[in-house]
Amino acid sequence: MRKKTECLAMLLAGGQGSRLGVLTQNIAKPAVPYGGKYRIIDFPLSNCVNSGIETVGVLTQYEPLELNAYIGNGQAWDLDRINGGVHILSPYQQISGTEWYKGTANAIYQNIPFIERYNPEYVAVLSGDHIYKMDYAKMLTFHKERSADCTIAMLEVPWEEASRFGLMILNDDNSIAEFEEKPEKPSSNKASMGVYIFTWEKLKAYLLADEADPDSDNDFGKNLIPAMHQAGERLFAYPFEGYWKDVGTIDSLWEANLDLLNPGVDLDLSDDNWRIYSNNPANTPHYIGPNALVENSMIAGGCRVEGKLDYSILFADVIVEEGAKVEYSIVMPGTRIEAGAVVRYSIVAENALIRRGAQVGDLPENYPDRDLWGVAVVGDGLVVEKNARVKPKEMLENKIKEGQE
Amino acid sequence: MRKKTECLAMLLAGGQGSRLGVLTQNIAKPAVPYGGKYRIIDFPLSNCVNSGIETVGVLTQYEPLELNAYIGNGQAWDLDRINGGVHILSPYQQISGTEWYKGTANAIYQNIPFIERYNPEYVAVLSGDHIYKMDYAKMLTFHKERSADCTIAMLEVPWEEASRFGLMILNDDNSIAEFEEKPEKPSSNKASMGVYIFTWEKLKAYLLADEADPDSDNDFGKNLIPAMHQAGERLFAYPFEGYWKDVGTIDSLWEANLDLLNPGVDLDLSDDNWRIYSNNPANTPHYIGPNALVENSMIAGGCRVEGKLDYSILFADVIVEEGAKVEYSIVMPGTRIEAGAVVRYSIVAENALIRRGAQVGDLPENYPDRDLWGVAVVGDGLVVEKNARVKPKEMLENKIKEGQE
Amino acid sequence: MRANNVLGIIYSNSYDSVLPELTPLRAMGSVPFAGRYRLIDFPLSNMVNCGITNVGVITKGNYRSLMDHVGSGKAWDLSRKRDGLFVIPPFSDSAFGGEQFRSRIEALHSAIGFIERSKAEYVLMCDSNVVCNMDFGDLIKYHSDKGADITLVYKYEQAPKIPGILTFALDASGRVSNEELCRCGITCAAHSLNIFLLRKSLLERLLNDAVCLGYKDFDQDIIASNVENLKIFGYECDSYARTIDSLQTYYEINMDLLQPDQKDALFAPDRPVFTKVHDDMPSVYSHSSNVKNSLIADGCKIEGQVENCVFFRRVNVGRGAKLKNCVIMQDTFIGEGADLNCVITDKNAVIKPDKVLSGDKNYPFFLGKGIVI
Amino acid sequence: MRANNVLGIIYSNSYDSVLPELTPLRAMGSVPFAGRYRLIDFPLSNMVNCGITNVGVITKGNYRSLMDHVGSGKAWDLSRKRDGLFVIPPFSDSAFGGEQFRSRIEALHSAIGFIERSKAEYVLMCDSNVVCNMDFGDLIKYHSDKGADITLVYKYEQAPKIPGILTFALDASGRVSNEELCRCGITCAAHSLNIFLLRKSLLERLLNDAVCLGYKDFDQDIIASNVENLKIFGYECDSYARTIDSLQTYYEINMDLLQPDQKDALFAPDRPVFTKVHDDMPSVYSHSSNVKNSLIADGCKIEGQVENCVFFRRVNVGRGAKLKNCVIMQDTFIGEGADLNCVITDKNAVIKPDKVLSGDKNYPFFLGKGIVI
Repeated sequence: MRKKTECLAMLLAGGQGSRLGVLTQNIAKPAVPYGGKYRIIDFPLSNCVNSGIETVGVLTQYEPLELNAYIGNGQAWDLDRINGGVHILSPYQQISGTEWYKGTANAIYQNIPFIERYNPEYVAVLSGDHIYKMDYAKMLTFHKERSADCTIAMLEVPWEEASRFGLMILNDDNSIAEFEEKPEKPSSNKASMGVYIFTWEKLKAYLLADEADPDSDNDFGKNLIPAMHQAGERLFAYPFEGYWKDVGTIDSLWEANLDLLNPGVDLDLSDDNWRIYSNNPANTPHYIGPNALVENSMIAGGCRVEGKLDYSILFADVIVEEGAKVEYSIVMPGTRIEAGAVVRYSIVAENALIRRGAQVGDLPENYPDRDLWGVAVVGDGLVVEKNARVKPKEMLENKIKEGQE
Repeated sequence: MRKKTECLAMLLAGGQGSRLGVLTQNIAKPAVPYGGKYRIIDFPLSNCVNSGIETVGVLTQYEPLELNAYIGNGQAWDLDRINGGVHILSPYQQISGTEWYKGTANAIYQNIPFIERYNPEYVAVLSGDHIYKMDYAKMLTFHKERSADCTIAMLEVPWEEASRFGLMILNDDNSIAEFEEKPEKPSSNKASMGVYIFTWEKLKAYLLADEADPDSDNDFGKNLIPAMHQAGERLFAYPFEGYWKDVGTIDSLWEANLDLLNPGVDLDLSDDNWRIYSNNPANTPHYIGPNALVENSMIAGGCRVEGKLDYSILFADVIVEEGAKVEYSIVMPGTRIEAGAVVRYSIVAENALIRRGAQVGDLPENYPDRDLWGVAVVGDGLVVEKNARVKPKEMLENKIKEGQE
Repeated sequence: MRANNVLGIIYSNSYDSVLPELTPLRAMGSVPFAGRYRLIDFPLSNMVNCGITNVGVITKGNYRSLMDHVGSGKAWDLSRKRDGLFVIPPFSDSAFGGEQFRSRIEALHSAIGFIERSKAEYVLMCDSNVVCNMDFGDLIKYHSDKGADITLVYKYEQAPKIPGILTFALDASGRVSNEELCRCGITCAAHSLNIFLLRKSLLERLLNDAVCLGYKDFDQDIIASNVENLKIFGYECDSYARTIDSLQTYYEINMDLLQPDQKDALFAPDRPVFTKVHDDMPSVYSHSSNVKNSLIADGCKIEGQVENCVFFRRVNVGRGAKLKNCVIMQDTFIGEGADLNCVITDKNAVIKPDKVLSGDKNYPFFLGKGIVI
Repeated sequence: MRANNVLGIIYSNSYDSVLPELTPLRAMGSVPFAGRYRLIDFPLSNMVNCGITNVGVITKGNYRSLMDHVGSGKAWDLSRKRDGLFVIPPFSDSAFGGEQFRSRIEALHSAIGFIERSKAEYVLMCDSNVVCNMDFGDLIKYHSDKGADITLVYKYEQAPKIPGILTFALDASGRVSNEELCRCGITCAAHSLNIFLLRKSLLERLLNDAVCLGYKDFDQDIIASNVENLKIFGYECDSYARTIDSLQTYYEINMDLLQPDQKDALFAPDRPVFTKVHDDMPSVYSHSSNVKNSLIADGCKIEGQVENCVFFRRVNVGRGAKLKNCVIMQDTFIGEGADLNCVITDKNAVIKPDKVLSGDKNYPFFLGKGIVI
């Protein structure tokens, strides 16, 4: 007989993340690199293991190869457990037929047998595209103390941004009075973080009901949680304070990275009591050359920096040659920036090659019409030829021709 | 840069195994229990690890839950590797669209990116429903010595059974002259064991060609290998000697189990140099009661035997109460056989309950018309009520009513 | 407190001296027991089952077979990046003049670095010669409910014949009371199972004091002498617990497991006992076998008669051999026609055909490791 | 022969005595090196990269930090059910009167049980004080092509200043020739890197003979005296290999890695050097930092000036501090305005603000573990 698991987590990693364009052409969004050595999924996974949740299902049906390879047997997050551990759950065939995940709720529905194997009392449902450090164990205690059926993690956002979020209006006891989905005129600034804890018995009943409803989109936010609310179940909001960022767009991904260089931002990745784990290849300490100039930057292992670096983040094994300049940019693993190339306000994906004299991105001050300016992106494995130019806001998907001197 | 892998294995575990009826209602065929503590997939997996192949893809799209849980992180087979190890590969969505595995060749085709991650020189393609011990390393040496493009493991079968197999007609140098698929009048008794080694470069080319052919069924035996043969590639047969059994039917599964009790059968599971690994729960030594009578049998951990046992195999945690009788039968984990129940010539699946006085199966000698006789099967979790009867050849799928005294 | 807030400490060499037959080449913790286990499996599984994820195993000498058995801790799911299982080898501790530790205080002090590094708030200590299956979660709750400084687990019954075992009286609240504290070991008494739970900071303080003051005896100098200063509570173990104090009790406890109620009590289904997996095939019984009232591990091949026996892995019993009341350890080979009664064999023993060996139930015959007779 | 047919043996305590500054609390194998490594990572990775899956690490004393570092062997993918990594603790070996082993022969003999249990046909032995990255696959092939009994790896250059290091001459075929065998250690010579490959059965025989005859010196009594009887071949290491024979060479070898060609030779991309993963964040450079020609591991925070330095994990350099030609080990804290030249700090050292420390390139200043200055 399998022992009861108090709480397991289901991580919704399915999204193609199309707003990230070339960065998610071949990889699922949770596998997008972040912060010099991490990938987005490191945050929810590390949060789980640090919170004592040792059974995690990762739900994905889109390009799981890279994600699979990255997660491997879970060892990097201490999730290579004999019972539990991390499991990637793709759709499969049953005698009764087969289907792809129709929505977030359906994805969980299809994996009810997986969940039941572990006989959990509570299930945490997490989304896989946020950067934050959070102790789910505290949220679970909150959930249990209130005998809640569903607890939603909640963050107070600036009023001017509130309309971009799913909002909650609360009663005095933190129970949820009303939901507002991205309203034009928000009457609350309490946003849902996409982190839920459910009492499993209740969740299961609503998953079955939701699946039986042919009109449902099988989505947590749109269907299942409103249904619970309507039926008068005990829904509570758990207040969270701290850094939390959705990295669903190029701009927010770029910002979230540079946040790490801002001492005023409350996201400490060096906290030994809440380590963020990641799966990294064997690489050496990085090397800073005799004529390099490095300021306000973060550099991962295996890099060789001989040029100038300012307000930038280099992932593993990046080479910045002498005379190259990288500013306000994110450079993902294995990319090489040749002498004389200039990379500014850009995200350069993995294994790209920026050749001599090329210019990627530009300063915002050169664009009086700010609508024309934005972060430039170079897709993975691409070559930006000699003296070629990648304009601000451009998203390079194919090889670019050699430019004019 | 990832190191080159000499040889990786792709295990075709996709089959629903419908000829095994209730035994594969909820589990994929490779997860069917065998031999007291094993499951069918333990054999190819153990063969791989004993042969030095440490990267194995298990291809499945049918009910992978049990298989997933059984394989876990691969630790039981020493396949919880940082690079490589065992990976369950289900179909997934790509930008270009999505599809289920259409055939054996298509299943490999869809996982070309997985294979290429490991940069192998050779790929072994194994089927997941045979019981045998085989050193694939020797077969690989054979393959390399002959600079073969494809090597097929081959077994000489009795002539009278040859027509049930895919056969090969060989030249003197063991190269393959001709294939015969289950011919009525076989001109060879050299059968394919469903174990292939391909030079990856060649296999990849033929996979791409096969996929491009709209008329192909995308099957190894029907399409891809004949295509290689026609094109004049170097196809060889690797002669294997030893025990090899397809366990695709109830009768062959029953026989293959009882083969373990036959000292004349060449299948030694106690060989320390070729261990068959399996994933087993923590259970105690089994207990034989003061009035038990046990002969010619095999008993796994956690069992309690107080009744009579002859020519039978008990899996883990089976209880045979005092006064119960089990003969020529296979009893899978967690099943309980109450006092006075008689189980003969049967396969009883996991967690079944055979109540007092019930009779499952019967002796062949009681059936002068042998067509009416056969192995009885009780599906998993079922209860055979007091004094009820499961007739020979019957396959019990639902609860059975209480019988008359 | 959450159990992962508790650091487990196991003495692998506890009372090696009471079982000299089985411990010349191994620590108490790696003594084989009950067909497929080693003694350390019991405290380890108890800890893991209540959610403890950080365990230190303190060793002294002869711990190679112990290291071999526990390996990386995978079998107990304690192979972890953070926390997990650590074997703490002896260390030349300058506090004791460079010699290896002799007493429990010295042993703990030698592991003080490991203890200090742990982020746990509490420490739970166990010995290896106590075979028990108990819910440490209940113990932890008891400790916290009582507001105890130290909780020690006891059994009320005849105390084992171990020199210096702690016996004591308790007041109505369960607190160990000063006046009746005594050290006897003959009649029924509340005697310590040497399972202690206390705050890590308290342990560190007590240890440092003890070392400064030259204390040697944990029971006397730390527990007994602090009965008034500290709130020391007793927690009665109401589940299976037996203490091995001699080869004789070792034999008896093995034999008692042939009683289904004893076996079910030790191997409680909701608190499984984990051990290293060996991938032996299931045991095989031939036509000529006749086995009654016995516990048989995997990998045995039985062609003879067996009654009231405990068999470890891969025991081979030839045709016509007769075994009664025996504990036969792994890879023992019993030749055809041999006749054994009340015999304990250590690993890899070989009994040649037709040999007759007989001990007594009160004084079993012991055959050492690898002996060919 | 397939590499998984080779058993690896690493001496973790090889020549501890030549590096007394760094080995009072650790074995040679766990001496930190090159920013994120320990010396044992190099022989271990070499073995793993050529496909060896069974490695025994022979230990003597002070091996807790070594056990902590290698753990279950996961970092080298050597955490296995079968084979994998084994730390072999010292064992009171009766052949040496119960004392811990002193010589290489005694060390090997003390691990003889481990060696005998292995199913490998060959044994490859390495020391921990040799920093090298070589393809043992080529060595194995050479051994087999030559039909050698023993192959030893050598470098032709100035021999390290290690007492008793073996230097020798080779004949045209590569065989170690008798007459020119000598023990010097001053001028350029073919000197042994103490990497030996031989058949396991031969090693077992040589060891048993050596113990019977009371031999103590592996090089002299086993290698040198068998030059005629056995086919002993030398294999020249043409890849990176440096032997640590003093704190001075330790410093030099670290510093040499600031030359990109040296670093690229040691960290050959197709033979990665694996080490325990620590999950530190990438290093952060502030506005006021100025770093030149340095090797910086993860987790550092740099606000000062750094030139020609090797930094281990989590080094903290305050504003205005100046470091030149230093090797700074993990968790060292350099206060604001401190000025260091040619300094080696062991772990957890603290340099208070404005302190000035200066050694010489030929005689670096060494600051012990945890020293606050």
